[in-house]
Amino acid sequence: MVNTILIVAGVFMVLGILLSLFRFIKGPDITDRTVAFDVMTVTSISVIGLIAYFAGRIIYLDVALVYGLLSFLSVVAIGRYIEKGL
Amino acid sequence: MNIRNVTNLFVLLFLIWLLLTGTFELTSLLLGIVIAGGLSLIFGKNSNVFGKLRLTPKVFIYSLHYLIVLSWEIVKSNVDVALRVINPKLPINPGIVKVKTKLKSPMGRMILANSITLTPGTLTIDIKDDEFYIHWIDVKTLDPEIASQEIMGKFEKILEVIYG
Amino acid sequence: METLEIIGALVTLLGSIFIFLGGLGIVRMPDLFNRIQAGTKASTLGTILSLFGLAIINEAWIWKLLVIIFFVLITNPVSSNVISRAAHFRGIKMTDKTVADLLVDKSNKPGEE
Amino acid sequence: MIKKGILLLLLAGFVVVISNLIINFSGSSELNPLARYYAENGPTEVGAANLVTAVVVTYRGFDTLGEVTILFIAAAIVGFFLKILNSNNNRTSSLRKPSEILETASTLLVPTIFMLGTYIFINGHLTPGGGFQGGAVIATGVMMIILARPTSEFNHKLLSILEAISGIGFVLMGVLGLILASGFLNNAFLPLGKLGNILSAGAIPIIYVFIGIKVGSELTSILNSLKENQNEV
Amino acid sequence: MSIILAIFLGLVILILAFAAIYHKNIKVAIIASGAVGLFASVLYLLLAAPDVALTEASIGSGLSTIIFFYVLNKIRQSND
Amino acid sequence: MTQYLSVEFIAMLTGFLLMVIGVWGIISQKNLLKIVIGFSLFDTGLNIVIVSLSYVKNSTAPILDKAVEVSDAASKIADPVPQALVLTSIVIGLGVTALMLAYVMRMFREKKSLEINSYNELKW
Repeated sequence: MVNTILIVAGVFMVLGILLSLFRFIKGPDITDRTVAFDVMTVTSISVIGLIAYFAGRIIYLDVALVYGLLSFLSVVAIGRYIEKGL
Repeated sequence: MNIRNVTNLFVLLFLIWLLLTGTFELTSLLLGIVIAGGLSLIFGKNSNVFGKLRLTPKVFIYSLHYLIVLSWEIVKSNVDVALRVINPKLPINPGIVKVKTKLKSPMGRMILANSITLTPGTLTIDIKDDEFYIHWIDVKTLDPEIASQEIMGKFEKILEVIYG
Repeated sequence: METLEIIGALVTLLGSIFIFLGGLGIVRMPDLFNRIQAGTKASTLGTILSLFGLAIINEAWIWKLLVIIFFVLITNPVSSNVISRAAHFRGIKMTDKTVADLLVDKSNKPGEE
Repeated sequence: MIKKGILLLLLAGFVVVISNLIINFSGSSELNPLARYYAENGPTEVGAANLVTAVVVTYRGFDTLGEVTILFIAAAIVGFFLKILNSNNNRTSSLRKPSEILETASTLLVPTIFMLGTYIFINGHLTPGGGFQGGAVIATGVMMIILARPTSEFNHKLLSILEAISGIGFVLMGVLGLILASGFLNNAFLPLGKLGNILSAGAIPIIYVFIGIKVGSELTSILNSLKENQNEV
Repeated sequence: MSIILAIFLGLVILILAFAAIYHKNIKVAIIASGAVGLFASVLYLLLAAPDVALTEASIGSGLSTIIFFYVLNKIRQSND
Repeated sequence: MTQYLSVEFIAMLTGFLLMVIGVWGIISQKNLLKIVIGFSLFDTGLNIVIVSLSYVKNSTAPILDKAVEVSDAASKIADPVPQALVLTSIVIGLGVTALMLAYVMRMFREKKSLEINSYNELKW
């Protein structure tokens, strides 16, 4: 029961990644692509959480930890590059 | 050398260490104290980021209250924006408005700006002195006073108590 | 215990629905700021909810999941603030529905290339 | 046109070589003897719960030593290539200042990132992670400082001293293993402890602290030479 | 189940790699190669290698993107 | 056919295709930065292939804790050796990328151009 619900949740997450991938490919400007990249990283965190649940290992969550803290840094670097502050 | 700043940073870092390791074993605790102490001495010495924050029970209760208010606002406005997204007509009315804040402490201002950003529908774009420029998905008024009340009245009251 | 686990799974499902709506918003919205509003915020809430649901299912994991939620809560607004500020500086064209733009950037020049 | 054809031919040769490998691939259903040896004897011989750490630090410690050396050489060459010819700092003043949110958030986030890095390399023998990842995370923390305050300067002396001390410490631990235990980089000269405790696995936490500081300072010096080079040309 | 996720991740990685090679705008190519690192890291996790995933997350997706943008920034400075 | 429907095979195929794309980028693109990107894609693909070789059917991470006991470790875990090699390989990859980018900056300083065709001193 629990596993079925979680698999459905995983399908929704994958669809979310696909939609933001579409925006990444299409996005007229570089800032749109950066936002799509941001959404993909945040969504990956919950995908990692699901993988950790299905593998039954708490240690996989360390990867999500690093994502949560570091993924925004490349977005910040891109933003500072665009506003000529790097 | 700002003692209160260093202590606050130490408490935060030690809390993170405890949550990360998840044990209360003695050697692990001692190691955490040493590391958090060293890092808070290095980084807390010259900065004044926490301002006048005191770790009293009153501040703790107000922080908890703030968290509850924030989460309720986030959920409420998320549902609102989600309804707008699903609606085939896409009923949006966006614009950038100016609001004024009374907060002085940098930490309090950052938390206020982040809370505004976290609630969908409003997005902090820039801060100049005491003016926040906010992108609002459904502009109701352009007047700074009313807009401030509308957007961040609830948050500001509590943060004023915490960061005094 | 079974009911608690099912409640946790449902919370995770709710979070994933929010993530999906965020993806939908990022595709449907007409300009960058509205995309940030609809996309990044909804997926942040979705991630937090789904991690919270996993914490309900498996209460031994709650500490580490709390740290992740804390990090996401701090870092995500900062990144969307930086990117929206950069976009405004760059002079991104806003949608026709826009009512007002009170932020006048003194150093604002048209886009870089 | 001929050029394009030659390129395509080259690519086709590459594809043929690797497709031969991939068609005959069938996944393995059990470990090979070497890995089996590590899995069975690693916890008792090394005392590390993370077997990857056991392989990186002790069983294949020489590889790690060489790897750190390669990284050092890369950092040195980057620094050499991008040597500053005329260092006038007038460009930094023309930079657009970061927003206040980013500045305040960085004062909160930089200690947190350093804490996470320290956690990762001290717990390298229990959880995923170790010196390399911890060092990379710490370098990212330094990166955060540069992003939030473009005018901040780094102390080159301190960086090179940290790098030298940690490099010497790493080799010293190896030599201590050679003298007190059975071989170079053998970690068993300190008590192995109980599997799963933070102070276990002999010298592995100490070695990982050295590797972490070394990798962190090397990556930082690469970033630093890339940053300072912006002032000229 | 994990097979479907692996197929999905592989497809996304390949699409992003194509974008990284063929997109005319060099900045988009750099972001796409960063996203390749991101999804490769999730794939490593599926292959039971959390250590490698951690390294790829911090280096392949974080530091290398930032280094690329530094170099790009310097090249642009002398460009206009 | 069924032997191809496994996680490790799909990962290996992805890695190989990524390597092919990377090589194609290196030999066909004219922009120096694009060539560096091609190198880094090739690097990632190679790492994925090596890690996919370490996977054993239905195995879990080679880290022992409550979920994996010492006694039955040998039957449950994946091969740690390729993972350890890839670990160092990724860090070296970053060093090599930084080195190549430093070359690019240096070359740009000489000729003010990123086109590979303008560097023809050693061409015959």
